[in-house]
Amino acid sequence: MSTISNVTPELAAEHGLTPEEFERAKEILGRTPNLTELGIFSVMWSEHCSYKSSKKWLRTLPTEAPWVICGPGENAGVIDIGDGLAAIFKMESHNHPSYIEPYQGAATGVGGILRDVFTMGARPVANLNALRFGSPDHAKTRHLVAGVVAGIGGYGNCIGVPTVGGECTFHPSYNGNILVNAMTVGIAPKDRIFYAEAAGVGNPVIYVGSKTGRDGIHGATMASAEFDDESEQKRPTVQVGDPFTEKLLLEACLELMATDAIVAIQDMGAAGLTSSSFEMASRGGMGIDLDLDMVPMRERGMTAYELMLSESQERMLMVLHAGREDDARAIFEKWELDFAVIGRLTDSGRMVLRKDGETVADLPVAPLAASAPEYDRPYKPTPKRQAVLKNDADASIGVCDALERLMKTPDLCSKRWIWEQYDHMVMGDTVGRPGGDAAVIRIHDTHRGLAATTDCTPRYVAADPVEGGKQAVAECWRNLTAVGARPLAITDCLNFGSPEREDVMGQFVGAIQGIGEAARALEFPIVSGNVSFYNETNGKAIQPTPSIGGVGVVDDLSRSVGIGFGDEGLAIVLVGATAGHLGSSLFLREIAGSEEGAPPAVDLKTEKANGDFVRAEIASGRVKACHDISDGGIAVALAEMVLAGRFGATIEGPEGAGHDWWFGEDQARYLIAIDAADADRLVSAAGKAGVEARRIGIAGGATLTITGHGTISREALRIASDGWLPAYMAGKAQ
Amino acid sequence: MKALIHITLKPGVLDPQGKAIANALSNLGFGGIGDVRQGKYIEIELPGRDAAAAEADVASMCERLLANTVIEDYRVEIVDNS
Amino acid sequence: MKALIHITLKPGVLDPQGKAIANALSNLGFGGIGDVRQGKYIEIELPGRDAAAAEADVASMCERLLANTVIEDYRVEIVDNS
Amino acid sequence: MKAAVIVFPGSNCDRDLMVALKKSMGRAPHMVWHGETTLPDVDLIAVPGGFSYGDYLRSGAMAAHSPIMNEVIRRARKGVAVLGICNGFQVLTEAGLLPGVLMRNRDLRFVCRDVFIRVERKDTVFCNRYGEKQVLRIPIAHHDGNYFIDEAGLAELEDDGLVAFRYCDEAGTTTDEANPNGSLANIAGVMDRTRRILGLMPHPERLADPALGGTDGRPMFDSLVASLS
Ligand SMILES: Nc1ncnc2c1ncn2[C@@H]1O[C@H](COP(=O)(O)OP(=O)(O)O)[C@@H](O)[C@H]1O
Ligand SMILES: [Mg+2]
Repeated sequence: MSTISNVTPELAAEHGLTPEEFERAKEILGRTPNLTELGIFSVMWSEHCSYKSSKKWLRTLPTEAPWVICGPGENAGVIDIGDGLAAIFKMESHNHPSYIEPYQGAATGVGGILRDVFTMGARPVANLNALRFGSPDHAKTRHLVAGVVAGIGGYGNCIGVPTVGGECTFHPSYNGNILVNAMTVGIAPKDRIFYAEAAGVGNPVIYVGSKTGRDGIHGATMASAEFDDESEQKRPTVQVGDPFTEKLLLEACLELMATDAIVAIQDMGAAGLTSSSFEMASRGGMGIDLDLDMVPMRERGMTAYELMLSESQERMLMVLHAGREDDARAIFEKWELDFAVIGRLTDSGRMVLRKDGETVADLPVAPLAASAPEYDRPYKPTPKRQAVLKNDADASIGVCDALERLMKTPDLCSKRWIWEQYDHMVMGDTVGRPGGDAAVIRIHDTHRGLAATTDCTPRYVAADPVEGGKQAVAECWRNLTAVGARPLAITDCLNFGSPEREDVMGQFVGAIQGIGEAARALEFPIVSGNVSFYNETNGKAIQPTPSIGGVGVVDDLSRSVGIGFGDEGLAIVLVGATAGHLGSSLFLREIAGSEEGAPPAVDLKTEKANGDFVRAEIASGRVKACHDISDGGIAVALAEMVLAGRFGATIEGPEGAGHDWWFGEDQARYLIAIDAADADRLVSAAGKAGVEARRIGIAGGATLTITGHGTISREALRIASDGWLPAYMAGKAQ
Repeated sequence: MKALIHITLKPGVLDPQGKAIANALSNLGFGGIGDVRQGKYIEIELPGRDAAAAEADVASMCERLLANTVIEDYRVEIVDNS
Repeated sequence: MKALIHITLKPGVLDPQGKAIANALSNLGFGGIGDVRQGKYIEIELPGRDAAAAEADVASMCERLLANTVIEDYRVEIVDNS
Repeated sequence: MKAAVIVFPGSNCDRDLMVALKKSMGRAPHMVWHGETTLPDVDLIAVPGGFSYGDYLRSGAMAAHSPIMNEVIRRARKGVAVLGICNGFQVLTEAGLLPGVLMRNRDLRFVCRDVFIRVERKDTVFCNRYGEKQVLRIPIAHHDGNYFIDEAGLAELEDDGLVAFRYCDEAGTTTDEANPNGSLANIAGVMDRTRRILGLMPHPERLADPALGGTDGRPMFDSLVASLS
């Protein structure tokens, strides 16, 4: 190949390579890379692919447990869920694309995470989504909410995977950087997991799925010499999703996976053909020769550079056992998908690309992967905050009035308007629908289930990254526990500002420390995840948002519980200690107008003791309803139980319980509904287990009555909770 | 006045519908089908405006609501139907 | 050849999209909006056909697939783009 | 009863429907790929929900031209019972087996939730296990469920009693609030003149199992088994 290169340091810089990185690239090649090679270096060494700023810290996270089959590093995490089955899951961000074009950005985010999961052999059984938007009164917010929700639904509904849960909150710090984190959970036979490790010299490299177009080739490169103005305007920066093709790709892949033709398989996600081929080769210590003329193309005159960097969706790369090409081709043709042999594995240890008969790139695989940059960025720990004392609570408003006001705030109101746009029942196994603590999906043809939830409380992480990181994991674990599931493992999606800023890096380091501590204490390892940095606009970063997605197993679905009061006369028991912690609480923010104060501390020993006690009670079949206590404290949790069920409740707090008791956000707490006759046994059993528990009331009637503080009707609560989001989206409320 | 608006995907943007239509047509036995692109066609009655006013209004309607200018182009034609 | 196809709802057929667009436009503060109708605009490349053949093919494509003639009308225009 | 479930590219309720049929039939129905041109000898042809061909162009339009549909139409004309659910309903209207069309929902949004529908007549192979005017709680999940037909067509449906289900409130009243998608006359399902072809937007197969929170969908499949065995 010609070794003359027109690549200048400026062009390298436009590709996001630092001068040092450019030098290292030249050393590795022993010459200056050409444009195609530069493009490959730039994506392989990008933050997205190389995790260069986060690696050092991610390594500190606990990733192992007896039930972990495959931890971080593959396309998704894999855990053993018994009966010869494995759950495969991951969460990923699609923040920036969703801000640029909310519908397509969110839709392709869902498409991407689905591929990460079915590329490992799993049939996806559930989608979740964690959404963060700017202030409701920000000019763009309404449009972004409408587009993102429609896009998530548009993709998931069409492919036929139920979207069963997630979260959605609003804060001005997201005005210029919304967060769209999508999670997929799949199920596969434990002994039929597929990995992305290439093997077998001479084995064919296969491209399947959609054709390659000039989709999403990243901005910096637009300026580069190779493109004339015309091709510039030809190049869409936004990718359009095709869920129909993804559905065909899913079925075709699972059909092929039922045979033994596949050696390795990897979806083409960000940095499409480059990272998929490179990662497969480097994982297997192989070389790879690709003939780019064989790549199915959507447009004429595509260059090697464009083919390697295109982010066209709904594509997969596979290595097959030599000789099995025709069996595989037959399957993909039945599903009307492109199928092309585009190369072979070699023992050269190099990636060699050919186009129009000549070599257009020739790179050593191992050195490029091995010497990917890794930074130990300087960081400044977030200063601790003062605790907020109960007397700071604004008592000028009654408990019931405050509750009604809280129930119609953007963060606490019902997200029904969102999940009703998602098909959350398709596949016929949704036992626990959206609206509860964790969604519960029956494992098809069994009486067991998977529970899944996503959680994070960004205002806590902002106030104290370590405690906030712990709390995100603890709340996730608690939500799984509250439906009676055994929490097994988590995936994380770490959304932060620029790692080049010491305060942001300090938030990141602190959050990772907290997440790690909680994951260890709760035996809740991290098996997959994703980091999204640079979520900031002119120097103002988002609230640090480490979304935690958790999966657990329900051993007997007949004993799993929801949050609603289903019968009159049930006793209501509060599990866990209440000190009335108001710092960084929603009561303080929404009623007193202050975002001050340290967040509630998470005592992981208590968390575990309380959770294990509650789970055992649910497993015993005696519990009728259970809800964890989080945002808004006891009062809000009670209101949610009243709304989800058929009855109100009459509650009595301890002597002199004030706003801090009703709205404080102390951790490790649950509300349980149980037969009145059984309540005293429950309380004393708790005592024996060293768990604090007290009867606080009884279910029944059509109102929520808080003795000494008045009454509010279910109807008034329903109007407050269900009313806000639809009214807001219709342009009425704000 | 009446506005006739064509909204089409920018060149190079994937058109899943067009692709599916092309396949369906060949499955129906129509040979030699090239590229198929599907767009929107919108007609808006604009009583009591002159052509210039209509033109201006419709342009901003497209920018603000009718077209997704990140991936779509639009073309407006004003006809007198009085 | 290239076929430019307009598919529009027959008069009297309910048009939820058109209705919604009209509402959205008034919410955006555009006054005096009359009837709004949304249809489809499809472009099909038809290499190696003459105008007459293209015309005939496209008519039957519309009849058989592109339009639902119970509720939709279609209009075809053939242009030479060679 | 012997049954076949047609599977199109993009169908995604085919398994759900198979499971529900199996519960009532005691054995699995045939799953028939859209590319086939023949059907086994069956008493019921079921067209499932989903997004055949991505719902591109018009929901159900492309599936209506799949090779298997010629055979489905031929059998239907011979009196074989045909059930189309959600996307299946859209396919049957596009194929001309049922009158009317399903337009985009009134508010343009996809909607997935339980609704109430009223059984308009029970003397059919589909509904004989339901009560007269029984009110059912059944999930819907669609973007294009807004039933439309011209005046003459509507008059004919009403006069000949071909409306199978209407959206209603819990008490059985057909109010506008209870209409989730803007369907004309709150129509949730219609039959052809022979009353052996039914299309409906709600998903009875999704609420035929107590574990999923209800069984109001189950009697439809029991009715079919009772009358077609
Ligand atoms: N974006 C969303 N998509 C689907 N379901 C959602 C979404 N946002 C919230 N929900 C559902 O609303 C319910 C309440 O959410 P949240 O208040 O975050 O629960 P928790 O406080 O228990 O974490 C949950 O069932 C959740 O799954
Ligand atoms: Mg919860």
